[in-house]
Amino acid sequence: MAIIVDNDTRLVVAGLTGSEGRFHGLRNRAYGTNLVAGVTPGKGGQDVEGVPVFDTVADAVSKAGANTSLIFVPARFAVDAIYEAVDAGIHTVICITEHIAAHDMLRAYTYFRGKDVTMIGPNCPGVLSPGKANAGIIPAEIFSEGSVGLVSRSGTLTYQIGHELTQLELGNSTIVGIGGDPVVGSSFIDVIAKFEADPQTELIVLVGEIGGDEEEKAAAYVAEHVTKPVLAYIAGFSAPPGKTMGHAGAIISGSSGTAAGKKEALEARGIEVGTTPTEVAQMVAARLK
Amino acid sequence: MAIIVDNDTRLVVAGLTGSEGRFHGLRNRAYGTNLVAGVTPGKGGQDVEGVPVFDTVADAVSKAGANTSLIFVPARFAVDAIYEAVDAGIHTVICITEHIAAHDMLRAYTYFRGKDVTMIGPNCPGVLSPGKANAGIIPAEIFSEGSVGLVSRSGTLTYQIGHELTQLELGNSTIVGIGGDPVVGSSFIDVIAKFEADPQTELIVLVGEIGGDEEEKAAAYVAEHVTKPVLAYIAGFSAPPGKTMGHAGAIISGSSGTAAGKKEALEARGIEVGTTPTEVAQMVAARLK
Amino acid sequence: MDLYEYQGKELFRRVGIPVSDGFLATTPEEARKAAEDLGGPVVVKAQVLTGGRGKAGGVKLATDPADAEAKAKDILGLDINGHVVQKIWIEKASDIEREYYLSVTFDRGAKKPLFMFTTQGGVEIEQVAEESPDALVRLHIDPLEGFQPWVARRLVYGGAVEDPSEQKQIAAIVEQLYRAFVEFDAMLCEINPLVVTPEGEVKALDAKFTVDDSALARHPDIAEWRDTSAADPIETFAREKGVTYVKLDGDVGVLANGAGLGMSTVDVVAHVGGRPANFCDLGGGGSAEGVVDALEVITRDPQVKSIFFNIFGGITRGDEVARGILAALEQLDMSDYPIVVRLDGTNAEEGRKILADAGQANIHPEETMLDGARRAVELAK
Amino acid sequence: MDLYEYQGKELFRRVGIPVSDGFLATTPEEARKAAEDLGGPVVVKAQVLTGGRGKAGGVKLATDPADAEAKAKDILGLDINGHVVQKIWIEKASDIEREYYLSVTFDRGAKKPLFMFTTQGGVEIEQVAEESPDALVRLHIDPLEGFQPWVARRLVYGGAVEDPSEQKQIAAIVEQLYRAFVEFDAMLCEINPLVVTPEGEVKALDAKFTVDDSALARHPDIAEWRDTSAADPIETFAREKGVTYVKLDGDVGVLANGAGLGMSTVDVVAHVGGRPANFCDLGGGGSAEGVVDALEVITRDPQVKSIFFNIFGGITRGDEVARGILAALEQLDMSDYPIVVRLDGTNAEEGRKILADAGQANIHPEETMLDGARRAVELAK
Repeated sequence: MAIIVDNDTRLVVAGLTGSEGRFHGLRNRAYGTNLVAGVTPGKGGQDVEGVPVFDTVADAVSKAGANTSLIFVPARFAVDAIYEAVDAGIHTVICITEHIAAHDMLRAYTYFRGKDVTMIGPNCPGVLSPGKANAGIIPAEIFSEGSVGLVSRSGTLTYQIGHELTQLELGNSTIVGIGGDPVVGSSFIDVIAKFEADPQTELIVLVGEIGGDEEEKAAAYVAEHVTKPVLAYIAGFSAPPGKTMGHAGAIISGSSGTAAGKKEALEARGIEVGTTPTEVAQMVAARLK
Repeated sequence: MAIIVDNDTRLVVAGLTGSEGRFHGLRNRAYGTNLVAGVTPGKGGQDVEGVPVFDTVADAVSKAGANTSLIFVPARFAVDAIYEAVDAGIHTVICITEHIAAHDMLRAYTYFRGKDVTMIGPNCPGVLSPGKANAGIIPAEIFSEGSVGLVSRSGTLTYQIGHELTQLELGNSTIVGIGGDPVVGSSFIDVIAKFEADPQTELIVLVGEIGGDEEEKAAAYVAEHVTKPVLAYIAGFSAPPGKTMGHAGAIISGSSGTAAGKKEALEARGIEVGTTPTEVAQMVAARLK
Repeated sequence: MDLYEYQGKELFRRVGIPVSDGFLATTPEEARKAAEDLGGPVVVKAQVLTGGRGKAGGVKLATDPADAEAKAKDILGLDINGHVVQKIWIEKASDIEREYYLSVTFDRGAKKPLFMFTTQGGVEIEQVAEESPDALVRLHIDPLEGFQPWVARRLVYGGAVEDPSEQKQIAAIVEQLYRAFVEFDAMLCEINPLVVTPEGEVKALDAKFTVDDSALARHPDIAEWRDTSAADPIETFAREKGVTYVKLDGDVGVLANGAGLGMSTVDVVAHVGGRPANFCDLGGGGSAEGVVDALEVITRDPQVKSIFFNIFGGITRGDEVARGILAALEQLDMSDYPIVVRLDGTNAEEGRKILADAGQANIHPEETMLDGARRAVELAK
Repeated sequence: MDLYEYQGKELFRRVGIPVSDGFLATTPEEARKAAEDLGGPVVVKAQVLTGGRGKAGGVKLATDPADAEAKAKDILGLDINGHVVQKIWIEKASDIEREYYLSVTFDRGAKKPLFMFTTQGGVEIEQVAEESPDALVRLHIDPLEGFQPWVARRLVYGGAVEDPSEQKQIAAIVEQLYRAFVEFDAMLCEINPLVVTPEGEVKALDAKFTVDDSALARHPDIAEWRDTSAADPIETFAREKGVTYVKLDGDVGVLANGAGLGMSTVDVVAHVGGRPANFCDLGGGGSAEGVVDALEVITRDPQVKSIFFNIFGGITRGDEVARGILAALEQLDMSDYPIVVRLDGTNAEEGRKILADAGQANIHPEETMLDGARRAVELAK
């Protein structure tokens, strides 16, 4: 099983002929992901190491059977690529691109939200289901296949926690980086609901950070709808208010969005919060034994 | 039972203090419709013959429990009134207003279509469920309660057919005027699906006219999804191409939208089409005996 | 409201779609002057709201101003499908390398704007759709998503345009055309042909543009473009009077309240063997004054021999209609017209009584729509 | 990017929201000149990107040009919450009858724009929300529906504004504010207070405006307004170097790759009893050059005593980071700083070897994030 990407994934990379798209697209393929197409306007008919390139996503769908789009195009073209994928009938869209204007993403989000589309990102590392498929920039070699579902707003922090889990011989069902922007396609809740429904996943780890209230909402959702154990880690306890901490979405506004507030909300719903990545991994190990 | 309006209808009239809104709103109340509120910006706190008037639909919902909005405001304010009703949580919107700009209605349609909203009109006579409720300008006295579901793009033509049915001692479950504009909130199919699910309705009469392809689509839908008998009448066999016949939507474009084409499509799906209103009524009578 | 080519091109120009320079002319002298101002060869094009003007001799190339004047003389006054040419558009002649087709229409069925594009332009799009459907790219737009750049790419690559400069120019025109479609409340914006010149420039050589009548109030400048001189004079008169009227070709004048009942009445007149002279909708109100206006419009048609009033009162009241008929008999000379009146619905009885009391010999009451139609047809013989 | 009041008002002016005339000044003389040009009493307002300037003495009424000069002298150079006043805004004084509050913000939780309006303006909105929540109207907008007139009515009637002229003016401002919000890619547009003058005129007396950094590329005029002189000089230097850096108040300099790992590293340093000096994200790439730049930024902070590199390589490669550290040691004077380095992930082993081979005495390798943090804290003592 696993979620979002798996053996049924037929990946098209938007921007496959660009340097990043090519590097990671081919890396994903090398991992075993079924990379069926690339899209670059004007380069239809070419190929990248045997992967056919099309002018439009519609062609990638009709001619190569693509069902998942991985977007690497620059910020000013990325929202168009999202619309193009959704309107071409793609049901899973993963957008790595960062610095997308928030209002553009807000409109796109409202648009595709009413449709049968799973979107991950933007400004995210992608999705990895170890042993099955990798769509994005997550270094797959750190992770092994297993039963821990991992969902995070951060990339490298996720690797850190994955690494700690691997040290303890624990594997992952799927690792989902939902992205660090103010508006992302899937929230913690969206992904947790998928993990809850996924037979492979036995335990869920939520990795949050300052800004917004997605962690608080996830806590309420977990208390009401999730039967599997959920553990959490929150980054940004030392962050000062009003400063953007690397991610556009990681900012404490007034008194809202603090790490302490999130920890409290999670614990109030019975979700244990680890103090360091190491401690979280140890808590997972304790639960699964 | 009946559909769209019934004893559970709690009507708010947008434009109750205007002359048309007042006349028909009070007429609807006199018929027995539960008219709970009116809305006219700036006239909140007043009343029209005992019906409280509010500044906003939101107030009419929260303070008077309105669940159905009947819109009588002029064309340039009507789309705003539709959005206001939908966003205030109204689930049934009936818009009588004509001459709404097509692009405005197109955007509004796309917006509320994704929500749990039944919209009838614009440019329609409204909805009447004899013996239960009347929301709009249909002269209720022509009709009696019964088992024939009537759905039409035209007002007076509907009265004509209803009158012929009454002469034959046949009554109606609900009469729905879906409106004569290019974009209307509910299509024939939407209303037929409701009639199919309505226990009171035993037979459905579709009254179409030239323009568009809603009749053709309805024919295909009926063939696949409807178990109840469906009869039809089409107006406009003598209409010349390229001329708007009174309704903005009643226009033959090139060779599409002709009455003959519609009749053919309906008959191809086994739906009998009467040649005159009188004949249709006789066909209904024959079927129900 | 359908626009003339020159009006559509003015709107294209406003959104940046390339069109040729040109001038409107109504006389051969103006055509000569226009050709002089433009310089070089020009095209003289009949401005009519109907298709097939090329085949009818309504579009001609002129090599110089004198030739333009001569060609204008030929074209002005031409009858093209019943439309007499009163205005011509003189524009710089374009060399044409290739002809494409691009349009965006208001697709009522899908309830979405629909783009169509093909590199096989210059002919009727229905023909392309039938003969080589694969060459025609059709693409719906979500009205809330609006125009996005991928739309233009789908059209351009889908249509297999190969030259990168052409791709770029067409993509820009696609975006501009959508803007025109939305900004000017269009029901149709068609460019056929969209040409590529030998120099590789892409431009709109023709324009077909229909604006939503219900939106004209917010486009007063476009509303003013309505050309009443070219329309049927009775229809123009009806518009002035605020009467919904469409001329047909028979002898039974028809009045009904409501568009649906009106169309049905026309049909029933034909069904019983008659020939309806017109469609006329008294509208929801149906005031006495409205009845007088409608009768005045209908009787302008010299073919009309009898008149059939088919009224099913809802908001319209039978007594009011009856009073209108009597008022018309006083104000207009209606003595030659037998008038069949069928009144039903609201206050029908009062109306019938008013007519009976008036004792006018040319008023013939009937009980039903069908009987009324039969009587009116009979009386037209 | 947060805008100054005077910049926000400029954007208000562009969409038609009424504001008072005024001039920017940086010296008392300019303030006098501005007051002379404006005529009558003026308000001298400190331009700082922080709240509470009124209480801090940053807003003063001046009766005439000489008084304006005096007040400007008082205000320029004031320290308001650590922000030194370098610019003042001189505007015509307004008589105030009533103070309202109006804002539209980017509500991340609901993923919709959120309007807030109350007639109890002039104080912090959080206070209103807490003390009299019923007086605060909150209303979300669907971004695809966009602004519709009912939105303004809900706010105006919901807030119980009674005067029809005020209702009308505020409704217009609501629409204009939404336009500003969308057109200028705002995350926040706040008018507090929105005042009503004794003459019944409604206008924006203050402006709080935040523009989405990711959208600045399409607003080059606004991007140019960024005022580097007022920001922390190290943060300004970091911005110039393209380094993601936030100054904190401790002595352990922190570098990590990725925002999440960076925040976590800062937290872990604090967790083991240390005081982080900064947050610094090397970013996804983590080139050797980027490492040098980041170290240059971090060591500008005189409080820094030790440095902790916490790298978990994904795209970032450990060998590249190691090379960057060695390059920095060559290019910058880093001998005073003990540098703790924890490398993991892509090419970590190569990186560790490169550092070991270099044999630099002030480089301290550590195996884990936790051990690295502890060591760096120890070395800062």
